[in-house]
Amino acid sequence: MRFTELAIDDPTGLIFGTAPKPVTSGRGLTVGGGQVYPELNFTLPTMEVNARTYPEIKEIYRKTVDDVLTRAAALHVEGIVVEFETLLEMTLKPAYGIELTEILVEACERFSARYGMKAEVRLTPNDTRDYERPPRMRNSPYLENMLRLFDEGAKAGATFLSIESTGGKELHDEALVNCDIQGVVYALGVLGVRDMRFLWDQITKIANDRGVIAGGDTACGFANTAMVLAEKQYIPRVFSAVDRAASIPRSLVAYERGARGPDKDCGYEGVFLKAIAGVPISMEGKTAACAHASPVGNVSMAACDLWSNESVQAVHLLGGPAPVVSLEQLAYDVRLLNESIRTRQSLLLRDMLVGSDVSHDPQALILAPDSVIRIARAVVAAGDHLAATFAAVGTALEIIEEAVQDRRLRMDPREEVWVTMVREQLAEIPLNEDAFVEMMQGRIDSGKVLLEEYGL
Amino acid sequence: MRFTELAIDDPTGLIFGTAPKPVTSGRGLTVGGGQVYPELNFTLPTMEVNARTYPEIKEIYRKTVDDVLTRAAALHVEGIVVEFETLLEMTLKPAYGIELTEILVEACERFSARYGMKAEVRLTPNDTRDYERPPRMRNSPYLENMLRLFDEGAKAGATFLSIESTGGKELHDEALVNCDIQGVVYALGVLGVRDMRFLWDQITKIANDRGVIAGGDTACGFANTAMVLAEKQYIPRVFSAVDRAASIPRSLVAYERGARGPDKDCGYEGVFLKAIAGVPISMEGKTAACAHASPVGNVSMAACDLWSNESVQAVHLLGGPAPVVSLEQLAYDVRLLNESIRTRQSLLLRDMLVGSDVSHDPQALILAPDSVIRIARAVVAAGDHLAATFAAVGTALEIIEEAVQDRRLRMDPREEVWVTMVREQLAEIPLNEDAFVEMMQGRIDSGKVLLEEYGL
Amino acid sequence: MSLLTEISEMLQRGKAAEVKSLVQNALDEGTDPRVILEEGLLHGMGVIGEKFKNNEVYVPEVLIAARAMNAGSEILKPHLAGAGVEASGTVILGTVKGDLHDIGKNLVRMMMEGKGLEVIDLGVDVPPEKFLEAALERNADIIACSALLTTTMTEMKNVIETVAGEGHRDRFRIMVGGAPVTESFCKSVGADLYAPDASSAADAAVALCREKRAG
Amino acid sequence: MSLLTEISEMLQRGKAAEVKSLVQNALDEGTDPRVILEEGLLHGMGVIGEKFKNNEVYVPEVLIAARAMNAGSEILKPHLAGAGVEASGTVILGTVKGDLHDIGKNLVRMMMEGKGLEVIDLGVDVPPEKFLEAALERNADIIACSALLTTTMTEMKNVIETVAGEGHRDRFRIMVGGAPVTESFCKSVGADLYAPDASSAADAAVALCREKRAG
Ligand SMILES: [Zn+2]
Ligand SMILES: [Zn+2]
Ligand SMILES: [Zn+2]
Repeated sequence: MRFTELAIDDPTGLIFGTAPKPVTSGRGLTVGGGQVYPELNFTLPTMEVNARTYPEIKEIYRKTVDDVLTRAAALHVEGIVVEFETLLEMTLKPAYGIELTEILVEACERFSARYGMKAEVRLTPNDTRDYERPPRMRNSPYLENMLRLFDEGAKAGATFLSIESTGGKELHDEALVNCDIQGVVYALGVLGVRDMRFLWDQITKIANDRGVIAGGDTACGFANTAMVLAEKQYIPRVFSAVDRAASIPRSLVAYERGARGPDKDCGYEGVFLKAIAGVPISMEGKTAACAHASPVGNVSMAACDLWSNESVQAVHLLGGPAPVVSLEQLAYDVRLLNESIRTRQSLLLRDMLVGSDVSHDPQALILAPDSVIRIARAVVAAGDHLAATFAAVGTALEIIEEAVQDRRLRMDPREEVWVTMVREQLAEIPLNEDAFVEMMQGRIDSGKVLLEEYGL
Repeated sequence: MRFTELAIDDPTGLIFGTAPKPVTSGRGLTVGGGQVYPELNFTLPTMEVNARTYPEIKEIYRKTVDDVLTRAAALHVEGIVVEFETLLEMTLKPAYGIELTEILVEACERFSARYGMKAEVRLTPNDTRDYERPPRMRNSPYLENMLRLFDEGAKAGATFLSIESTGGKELHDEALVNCDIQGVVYALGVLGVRDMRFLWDQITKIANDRGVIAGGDTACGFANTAMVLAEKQYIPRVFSAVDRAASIPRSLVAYERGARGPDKDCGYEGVFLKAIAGVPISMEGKTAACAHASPVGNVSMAACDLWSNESVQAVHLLGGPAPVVSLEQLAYDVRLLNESIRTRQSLLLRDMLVGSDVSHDPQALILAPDSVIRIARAVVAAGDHLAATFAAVGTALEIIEEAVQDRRLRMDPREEVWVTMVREQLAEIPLNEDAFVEMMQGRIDSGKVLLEEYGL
Repeated sequence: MSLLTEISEMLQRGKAAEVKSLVQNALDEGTDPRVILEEGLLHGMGVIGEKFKNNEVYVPEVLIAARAMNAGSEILKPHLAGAGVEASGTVILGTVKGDLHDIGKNLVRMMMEGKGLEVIDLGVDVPPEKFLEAALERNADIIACSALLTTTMTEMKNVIETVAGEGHRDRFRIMVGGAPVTESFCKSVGADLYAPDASSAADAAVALCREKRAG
Repeated sequence: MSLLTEISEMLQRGKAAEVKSLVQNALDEGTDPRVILEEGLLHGMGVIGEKFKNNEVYVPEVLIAARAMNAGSEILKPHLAGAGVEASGTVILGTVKGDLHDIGKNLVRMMMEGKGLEVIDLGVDVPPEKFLEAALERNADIIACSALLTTTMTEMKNVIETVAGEGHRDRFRIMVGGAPVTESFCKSVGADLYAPDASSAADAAVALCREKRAG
């Protein structure tokens, strides 16, 4: 564990707009330096991506980014990040991803020059290694093109590099639907951590070579899958909450390996990373309802430095293109945050945002600044990533149990038995990686998980 | 003028969640009684409305309202208004509108019974008299079916009755694109006022007979058209701002004739009506970006009692049906407002909402509580509706001029000349209805406006 | 300043009376009516149209210029007819059936006229047959349909089907526009062109007419 | 409590070992294997499925019950084959090409098996031809396609076209599902049925098979 102390050790210091280690782009956009900015992501309407449709796709990107930045200028938005999260085909064929990056960068440059706006592109190639079962994390035939897109995209002018990497997901999916906390800890705290090290050494090298900024990685395929399953009432909310906690050490690895932030929007574990590593973070909540429902619509805003819509398809709504609608909503959200900073009332606003959500759901509760600092403290106090994952889950469970006891948290009675079950299963995990690997050996289906691809 | 004093005469008292005269529904939903609730409106995706498509339309309404209320229950929403704004064909053929009202009412009852949620329907027939040129406001062949829909919809269980009536619109459209303030004052302060009296006597009678609540009327076709034109840079923003002010006496007439609120969402003039008549109001802002862009995304929240998405088509987004997405966004907005009330910080939050917008646009500036009380005071001090319309425009202009002078308002230099022009044209209006009618006589195209339909 | 430049300038400032008398002066001086039209009136409207496109002037300023242009055209028209000059294209314009919105449509008309096109404005709530009838009668180049409602935009399909049903689809170019209309909607109903705003509608109409008359 | 009720109860509680031995007991007692299947195993899964539909139990509880059912089925299968009993329908299930999401699909399989259908799970990233091949080989009633991405849901159309292209469209019912799929998408690609969740997918599949085998 590189981080053994907290960058923010008092809940009061964990607040939107300010990070201990702000990041400044080439055009002068400072994230975490006292202001919040919107981060806007859009994707294609329902359509195939291939050589035949590609000319139309380029037009959609070109027009949409122009529409979005035009509206941003009209609303006097001073800084913005446009996230380009690629679709499979755009990473398989990096030429697509690179050219689309160029289109977005050109628009950002043009609007920055014309309106004095600071607009930057975040490039997020998807983790194509996951498009093969079982995935070969280190020897994937897809790895080369994925890294090429990072490299050439950075060359094309992308300012921030991010990914939602998937190491361990092949095991985690099954652990989730079985509410198997041992599987979760193994997938995130052993496999995920190992793969993050492997991958982020390469991404930070590319960023450094190209002079751009390594943004960070989210456990989207893990803890957000859990959140979606919990919203559908497929798994208990408490399980999703501890799954989020379990993702912290895994996502922290990017910063141990040289990433600087801003952490990507869909990682709600970003608040913990901000407390631990001091990096600025992008967050998403109610204004990302266009992409998914969530139980953390307001509390997720409490410590954001960028505020994002996650992703919206470029379809038409009554008010215009859906990405422009998202931009407008984000811009007003951000205006409110910045006005509270200007009038020195930001802590009050933060506490309202937090207070409005925490009693409704354990997933919201663990994102409250008090909880974040307490869990983060347990993480940095642990000796290694496995112990840290274990400690994060255990501390999250404690926080939830206390709140239920004090009647500060509404919890479905059906959930209670799961708190006990998770606690019991957790207690069986040996805090030694070798021993844990040994223990899990019999439960791993070698047709689904290739341990050697994690150096095991 | 029935109201000669302000119900709220101090800007501090103009705040979300509380109205001097709250309104309580049969199921016990109190609007303006200390809490804010969401108001959700959805409409069909792009499709024709006819006998062939009607079965599918019913299914869409049935399924969508269920999806929306399911999500509302999951988010612990305690009260909600579902607005049903009819499409032309549903008013022309009241049987459609009535049956769809029944579908919505049935869902509201079912969810209210199952979750202890208080869900109510607002029925808003569209003003079909406008579907004929020139419109015959009093002798329209469409009038009967429109009133029948009000009556039978109330019988079917709609709790609130509203409309966006259009008296004077046939003149106002042209006045807008010509930036003709005399035409605007005539359309709203003379024709609009006269038609509101004619129409609202009938609507309040229906509401009283059926034991339901007359909600109010918005100048949507007037001042929101102006706002849209201003956003497109077709007309100056300052013109749209004074057009909003000019709509106040016109929309006030509903309350003079017995309506009780909540005023309808898309009337941003609602804040003035709350100050004058003390009625609770629905407002819309950033979360209605799905329906239209606006320069008042946050300030419009400052005094809302219901918070609305205006309208969204029942299309599919990544996160699910767009109406459910809207509901989720509204629910979190409302949670924040109510949390500030719970912690007695609501005035602080209100001031942040206001402060975040007012320097950006004159249309936002005149919705700030200080401006609202000042303009409302000028309205109630005027002897009649024409004088009140005149006073509202004049006072709004003053407020804008002062703010520009004090550099509290960003204004495009192109706009300045229009402030002067409006002031000059305004000064020419005689404050006597007969004289004004006389003066405008020569400018009214009798092929477009039938004055006798306004009792002139 | 030359008389033609003066006409253009006065038109841009919306001075109808001045434009009228200047056009008369130019005719009296023997200037070719086509030159007065092109380098005076249309030049002035071109400048205003460009400014509008670039958000430098508002609609009321365009409207007042358009009225000045009409004043000048009144004087010029008999002379143009005599010189055998005809419009560069004819457009049938209207808001579709069931839809009574006309602010956007009126703007499109103005912009098109400012580009020298002849525009037959059928008004609002126009049934499909009426579009076709007028197009045949005026031997038009373009049928342009406007809609503001998501429930009426589907009427555009009916217009196209009516034109096609009578076997005239190849004869007219069909343009669509209005707030809810998109490029993909345009394609899906089989229209020829979608224009996102009034200025580009006018530009596109001119290009369509040129292309149609050439090919 | 009768043996059959006990099988159903133990299955609901996910007790695989108990279910296994109870099924054996029932066979030993000479109970008709069809009755054990219907009134023991399928009854228990039916209860669990209903509870899941009503949000009374979570997926892990359904999974554990399904495992218990499989344990019981293992014992029962040879006897059923002997009695000439066949499944009430056969479903070819898979996530479409380019899409590797399987959580939803696996749930659907479980729910369908719990209704007594035979499910051939082709896994993820399944090309159109493979769906058809399997359906022909197993003489299936239904082809059920899952997709989680807006870019891959269009693959469903390819599945339908492949089946139709080979002249087999009438032979199989085609179901579609997954987060981005809607009723109107289902119609637009010409599928027979859209199911919004795993439980209703299973119910619908049973009904489709019954209808197909009847008609
Ligand atoms: Zn994500
Ligand atoms: Zn409205
Ligand atoms: Zn509305």
